[in-house]
Amino acid sequence: MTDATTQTAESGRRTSSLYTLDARTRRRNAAETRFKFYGMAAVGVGLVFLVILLATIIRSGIPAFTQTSFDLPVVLEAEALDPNGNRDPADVSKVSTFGYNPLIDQALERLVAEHGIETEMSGADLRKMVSSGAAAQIRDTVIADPDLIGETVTFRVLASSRVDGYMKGRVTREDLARDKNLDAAHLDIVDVLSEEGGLARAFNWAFITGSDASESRPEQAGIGVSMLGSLFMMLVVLLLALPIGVAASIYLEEFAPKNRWTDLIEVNISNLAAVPSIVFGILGLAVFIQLVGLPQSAPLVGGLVLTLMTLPTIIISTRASLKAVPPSIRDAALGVGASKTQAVFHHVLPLAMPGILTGTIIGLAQALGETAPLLLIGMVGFVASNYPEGIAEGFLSPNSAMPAQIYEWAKRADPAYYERAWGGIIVLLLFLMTMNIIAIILRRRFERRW
Amino acid sequence: AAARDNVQVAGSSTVLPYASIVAEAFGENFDFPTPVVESGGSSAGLKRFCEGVGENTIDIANASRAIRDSEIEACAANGVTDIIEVRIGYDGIVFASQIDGPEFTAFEPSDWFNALAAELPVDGEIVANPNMTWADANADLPAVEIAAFIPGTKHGTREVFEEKVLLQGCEDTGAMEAFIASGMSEDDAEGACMAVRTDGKSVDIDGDYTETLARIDTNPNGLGVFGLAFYENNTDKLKVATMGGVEPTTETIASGDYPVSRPLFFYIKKAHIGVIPGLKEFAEFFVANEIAGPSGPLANYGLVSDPELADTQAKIANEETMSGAM
Amino acid sequence: MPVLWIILIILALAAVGYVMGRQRALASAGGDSRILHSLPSYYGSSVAIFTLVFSLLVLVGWLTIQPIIVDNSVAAMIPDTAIPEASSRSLVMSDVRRVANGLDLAVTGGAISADEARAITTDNTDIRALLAQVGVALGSEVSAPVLEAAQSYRQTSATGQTMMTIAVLAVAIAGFAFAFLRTHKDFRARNVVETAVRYLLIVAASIAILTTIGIVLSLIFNTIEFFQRYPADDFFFGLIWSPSFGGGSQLGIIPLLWGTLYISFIALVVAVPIGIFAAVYLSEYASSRVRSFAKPLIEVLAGIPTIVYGLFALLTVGPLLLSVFGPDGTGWMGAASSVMTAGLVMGIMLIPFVSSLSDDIINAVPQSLRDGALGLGATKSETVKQVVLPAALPGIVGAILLAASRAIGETMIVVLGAGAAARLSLNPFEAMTTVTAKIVSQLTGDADFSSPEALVAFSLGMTLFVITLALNVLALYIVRKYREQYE
Amino acid sequence: MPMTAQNVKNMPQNSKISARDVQVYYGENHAIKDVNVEIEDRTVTAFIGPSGCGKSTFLRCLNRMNDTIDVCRVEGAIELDGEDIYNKKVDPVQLRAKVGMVFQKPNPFPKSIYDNVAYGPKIHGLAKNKADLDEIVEKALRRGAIWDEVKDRLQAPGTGLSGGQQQRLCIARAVATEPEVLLMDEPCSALDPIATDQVEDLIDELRSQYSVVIVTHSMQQAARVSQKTAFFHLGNLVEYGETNQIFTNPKDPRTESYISGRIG
Amino acid sequence: MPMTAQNVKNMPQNSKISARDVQVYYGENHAIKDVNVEIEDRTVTAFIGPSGCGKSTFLRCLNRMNDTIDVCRVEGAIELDGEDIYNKKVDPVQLRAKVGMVFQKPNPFPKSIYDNVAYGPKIHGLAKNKADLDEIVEKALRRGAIWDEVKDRLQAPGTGLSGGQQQRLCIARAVATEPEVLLMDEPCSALDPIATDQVEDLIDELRSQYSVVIVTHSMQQAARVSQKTAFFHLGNLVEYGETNQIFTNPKDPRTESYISGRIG
Ligand SMILES: Nc1ncnc2c1ncn2[C@@H]1O[C@H](COP(=O)(O)OP(=O)(O)OP(=O)(O)O)[C@@H](O)[C@H]1O
Ligand SMILES: Nc1ncnc2c1ncn2[C@@H]1O[C@H](COP(=O)(O)OP(=O)(O)OP(=O)(O)O)[C@@H](O)[C@H]1O
Ligand SMILES: [Mg+2]
Ligand SMILES: [Mg+2]
Repeated sequence: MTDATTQTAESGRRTSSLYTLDARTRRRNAAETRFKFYGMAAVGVGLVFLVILLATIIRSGIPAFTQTSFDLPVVLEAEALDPNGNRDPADVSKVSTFGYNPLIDQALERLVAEHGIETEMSGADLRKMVSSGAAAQIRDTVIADPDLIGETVTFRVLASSRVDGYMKGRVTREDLARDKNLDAAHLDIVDVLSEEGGLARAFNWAFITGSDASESRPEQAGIGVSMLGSLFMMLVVLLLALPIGVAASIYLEEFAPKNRWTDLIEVNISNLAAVPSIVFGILGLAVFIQLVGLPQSAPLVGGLVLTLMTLPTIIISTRASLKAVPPSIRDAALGVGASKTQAVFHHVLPLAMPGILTGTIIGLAQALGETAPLLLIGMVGFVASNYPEGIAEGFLSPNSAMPAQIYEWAKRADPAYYERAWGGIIVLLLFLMTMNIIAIILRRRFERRW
Repeated sequence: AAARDNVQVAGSSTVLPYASIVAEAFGENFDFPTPVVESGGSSAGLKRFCEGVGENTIDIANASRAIRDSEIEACAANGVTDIIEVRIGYDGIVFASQIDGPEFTAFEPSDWFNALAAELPVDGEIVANPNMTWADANADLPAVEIAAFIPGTKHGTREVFEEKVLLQGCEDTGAMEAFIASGMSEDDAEGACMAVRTDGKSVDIDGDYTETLARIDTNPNGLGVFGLAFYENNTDKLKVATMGGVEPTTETIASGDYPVSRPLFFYIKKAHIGVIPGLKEFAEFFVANEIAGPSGPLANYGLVSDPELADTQAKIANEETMSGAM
Repeated sequence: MPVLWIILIILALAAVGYVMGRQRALASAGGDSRILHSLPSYYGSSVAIFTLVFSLLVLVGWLTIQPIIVDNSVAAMIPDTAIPEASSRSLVMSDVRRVANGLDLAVTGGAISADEARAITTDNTDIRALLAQVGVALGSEVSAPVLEAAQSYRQTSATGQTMMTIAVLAVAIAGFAFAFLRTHKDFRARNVVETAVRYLLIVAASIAILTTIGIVLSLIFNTIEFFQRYPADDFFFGLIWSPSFGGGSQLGIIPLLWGTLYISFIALVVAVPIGIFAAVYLSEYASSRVRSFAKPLIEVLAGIPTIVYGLFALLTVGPLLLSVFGPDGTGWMGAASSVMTAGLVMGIMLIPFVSSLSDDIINAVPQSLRDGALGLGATKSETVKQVVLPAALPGIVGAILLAASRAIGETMIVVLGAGAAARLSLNPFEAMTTVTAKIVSQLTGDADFSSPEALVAFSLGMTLFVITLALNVLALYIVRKYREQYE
Repeated sequence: MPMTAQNVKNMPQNSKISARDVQVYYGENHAIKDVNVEIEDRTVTAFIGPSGCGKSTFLRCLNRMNDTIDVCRVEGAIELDGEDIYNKKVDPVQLRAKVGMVFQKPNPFPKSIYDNVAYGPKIHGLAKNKADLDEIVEKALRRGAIWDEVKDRLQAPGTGLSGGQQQRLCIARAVATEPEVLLMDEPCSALDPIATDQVEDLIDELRSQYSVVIVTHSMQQAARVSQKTAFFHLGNLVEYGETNQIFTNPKDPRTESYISGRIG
Repeated sequence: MPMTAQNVKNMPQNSKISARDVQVYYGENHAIKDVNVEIEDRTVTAFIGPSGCGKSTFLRCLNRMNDTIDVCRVEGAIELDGEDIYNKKVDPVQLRAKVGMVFQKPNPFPKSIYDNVAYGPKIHGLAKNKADLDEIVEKALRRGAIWDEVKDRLQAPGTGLSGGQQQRLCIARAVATEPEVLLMDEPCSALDPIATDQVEDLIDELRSQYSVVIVTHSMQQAARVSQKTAFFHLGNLVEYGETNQIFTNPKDPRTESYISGRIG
């Protein structure tokens, strides 16, 4: 360095005060501020979209959580329900749900008359106001307790989806102009009933606990059973994907010799992540159902398929975070005589935990929301069964899953299903957050800098 | 493997609503468990149906079209030889626009052909479709931009639309002859009749009717193709168009006055009857008068009930298999 | 003995083995664990492992093979005459199994005694009614040969079950004894346990390979069938995708591939910068409180079902873009569905894939590196850009690959946001579609399942598989080249 | 005699950095207590004291590297050329450009050796072009006494060097940015005597223009290179003065004990 | 006089570790060339040599820590108690339990101080119970000359210690497992003279039962603690012999130059 340059450099410095930023620093600070701003904006963008999406979901889904129903006193006529008069359940059950419709018609006529409403509609017309599930509901009660026959029992029966929609403001009188499912005249009755009691809108537990219903009675559909389906699937996924994924990553990252073979596996795994999920469905159908002979529509199979689909996500994130653990930690452990296995399990893995948990969170979220592979193994459609009896049934008996249920509902014609689909999404997200909360807390525990 | 005790149904998503209504009622009224009805399309349903006989194959395949010969062959190759074909009724296909949109009350198949064909004969020459508004296609129609949302090529509805509307229109307008006259073979001419323009005036919908509805919701001029049942459940948002002057209802379709409809089917694997509990009962229940009859829940929901239902019932009772398969 | 019991017994045996192995090891060292080669727990574990592993293998093997053998032997018993026309032996067998299961249930349920069950015939009992009582529904009346077969099925199964119990327990005990006797202070128990662990890890890793093989196998036959019906040239180099039911479809993959790449590209252009900036902000700038709620919240984006994004694209983003770029705006856009619509929305969905994982990786970069840069007078952003991010590169690339994979595999958003039109165009405001969306739609469509229109789904899947494989190889190569290993 | 704010004021006015009543806490742990010190310009100041007494901590205060440690809290005033460096207006980035640092644990970037050294000059815009930068890098590596060893592998990663090489690389990296004050935390701990010599020569050379603060455990080294010495003990600055005086005639008994090897 | 396999054979038969014709390559870089050495039992051997000459590399060969570096390749034979440690049958884990190591850069686990030290004894089953373990930890920390400083904060993270404290923690961690051979790579580089003294005492104490290899840049330290000294230069073992002899009467001119401070 020549004297001249030192001089200038030096004198240049001496004059610069710390309190005043020189041009270059100002420029760099501006870049810094911009950078930070971009970061904030990025987080902001994410959160804003989240809020928009959540707002949309909640706004559209909230109505699903209330439900209108009638309190309907039904005379359980003996001639109609038990012609033999012996109250034998076997005989009583010979009367099909269609046999109950006249009873409901009469009950409705009486109800209307009681409230002093004049109408020209026949009982069968009035029945459009109540869910077509009402007959089944009454029949089930009667079969369970045949002694009720001959008495008058007040049932809380669901209102039909149009009436429910009217109570929620979704359906207006004009809307019904060309609707053959309900007439404005019905609404007059509903107005009177809701004023004088006999019709009430209440929190819809059945939506959260119930099972799917056919297209003709959206008012009865619930997400409960499919939630169990999802739960059992997630159990399978969690119990298999997490340990297998972590084990595979550990092997590949820590133990496997670095050669073409392991490169192949590595590329393979990243490639599996890019395989469209429906292809996993094809695989699941071929392997688990046709080859192994597991039952169709079973959450176990769904869980296995989703496991395969989630594995790459968990493996990729686990490997990335294993890689990020500084080698000096491994050296330290090996240096005190720990075996490689011990070094990995005692030191490296805990440090890689945040990434593993992130992979799990994202993988499970993906698995929980996935429909396409379920399509091929029979979990999408009308899989309204009852609650499984016991754990084994839960894994093996036909069931749907929340996203499949939502997807189905979203396709159905009756607009009431649309509302339920969004309601289902709320439940799904709550389910997801509950499921993730443990992982999130754990992850915060493990997060540290060194 | 534990024995399966429920009936397993898969196939067309058009048949799914009806099948699920029946399955639900079946579960309520019988001691058998509620059948599982999967969606996934006629193709996938029949494919699984034809995979063979045995408990890990499905018992019934729903289809929005008749099974094809090649499929019957594939079935037979896998040992599925005895198939009972059941026609459950008809699905009306309707055209509807936004409730606040223009009214279409004068449709003829030819209008659709003129509006949507990729190429048209104009003054003896085959040119790319020049029509921009419906009025261009037919002066009686409103002069609004053509914006048709038609089912994607995966849908069975598309096939019906092509054959019963476009091809019909093509023949009606004489375009068919013009095509042949221009040197095309008959097959090519048919193909040309059914080719849909790709300049954005006609949009394929790969999703379902809810998607079509959503698109029409955001497009005042939009005109979509729906199933009758879907339309009937959404009369508050949709305004139906007539075809040949006839408004689609279950009655007009059943009587054949409204031209665009298609039969819906399901197929039973005969070998499974007697093995899978409740299979035959379910099938019989499906086509019973109180279910599939004109005043049954299926018709209520929008199925056009089959005038020849009694034959179908007898067919199931006798377990009559398809003649083609014998 | 029920399988559950067998498993419980060997588990118990293993637990005992653990304790005993431990004690024996300690005893051989005179109670001083320091003389032992390995920690006492390893001796215990090695006994437990020997007890468990082989017996479980036998159990699983037996459980897979026994039904096959029993089925075959019983199936052979059924006279041809007992098989109804058009039915098959396997169907009759499922009836046999159902009856056998029903009888078992009836016995355990107390409806009949074990002897009665053995003596039962179609003549003296209405078996269908009997089984209905215990909740087993039969499709039809039970014929004599079926009942006979069912009896023999029960018989053979029971014998098999007993043999299995004996075999499994014998193996368990043998393993136990072998490992227990080997237990000695110089025995390298840790190595044994770790070898077992290592095998476990290898098995886990090979599941990925098996999955790949499975995928290829489940696609390949139909792909071959497709190419027998449709010329490969037209498929790979065809510029037009227009399937139709009536045959004569043009099934060129190029427009689909182009759509896939275009949409994924736009999605990544959205997700990668936002994701990385978010990750950087969260890990380097945000206070730990902000981070602790912002990160999980952003992750919720990954959990929202894609149908919601699809609807969001269809109902909100599409019309919004249309109002800006549509006929009333710049005029580039004809309809609400476009590559841009789907890409943007997909990008939003992918943000957490990039941000969360990158955040973890960035967080794992040692502080000393940051100190090094800061100590030179670098600003925080310079530190991040030039030191931290390069050090975290492999992980970030992993995250991006994951996001890209997800983008390629997504359907719902594409169907609702990008439309169903297969088109080759550079204009991002036109509707296009992707390979995956078409796989789903052709697979779930109504076409003839043995037609090229349906089979094409499989070859699309196969082709996509091969292409992504190539892209991954490229990515691996790039990462290798630019990787910076800290410490 | 403890150093108080009072008698610091009376010190010569050639001060580059002056610290007054500096307290540093790591959470609850009070690591630096009431430290007052004037670090002179064009002088080498040595910080000595037993391990864990707070030398590094105090050193990191001087260019605000402690900002990066969450639990660390600094109180009191530290002035550089009469300006409070903890003032809100001060940009730590600009400060650190003026006050360079060599860390106790060598921390090369996981980049090439060349990039390690070129990093500082690049961000401060010290080089006009590539040739310029090459020259700066070479000069810095030469000053860091490592040029000969790495000149053939400038593109090899800095993390693949031996411990002592990494340390010298970090020294080269720090001098490449030409800071006015150079803080060196045990810069020769991993160096052999000859390399140590060369680094000491460098320090001597730097002294002609800059001020250097060096932490060292070697009394000999402190005596050789420094003009001023500060002795820390349990977080206190026990004694500060001319190196000669401290080593020959310490005022505080603790200093004496330490120098003669009796307390640690 | 270069050391060859021939004249190594003639060395005293008290050898603990013997290395023959050891070559180490980092990729293309030939870092250790033809090294032959016999490290004796119950002896402190010092490795000296200029920075980057391969001391750490060779040290890491002795307990196969080089296995963890992908690019590193070791050739030749190294025997511990007459058994080839690179033999397939040898379990490196067992080897490392016998041959402990203190790394050049302190690398405490990001765990508590207690856990850092307790880890080795735990995995080797050296403690019967908690009290036992506490005792081992305390003893190790005392031997590492750090007990007084950390006894009140055993549960604080080891990474929050000062540089010298971390170094001593690592020494404590290594001795806690009671290895037969202890390899120490510049264990006192960050330590003040008193702590250095204490560590040297420890080394002396260890010598009564174990053998210790120490890398140091301080000739004084080598002279003080070691009985044997090996001088490395550019990857070669230039001279190996009694410490006394090496320092007073080196045979190789390079050794002499290094000791007298002429080559680096
Ligand atoms: N991981 C590595 N990758 C590549 N080269 C390396 C690696 N580690 C060390 N080297 C090279 O090997 C040679 C010997 O290094 P080593 O660490 O053994 O030196 P050393 O004698 O310990 O020096 P010091 O006293 O500076 O620690 C050096 O030239 C160094 O650059
Ligand atoms: N990051 C930290 N968190 C908590 N305490 C710390 C941290 N760094 C240092 N300390 C504590 O502060 C005190 C002073 O540490 P410092 O690093 O300044 O010591 P030092 O004088 O540099 O010692 P050495 O010579 O060993 O490097 C010590 O007691 C140390 O344990
Ligand atoms: Mg320090
Ligand atoms: Mg070294």
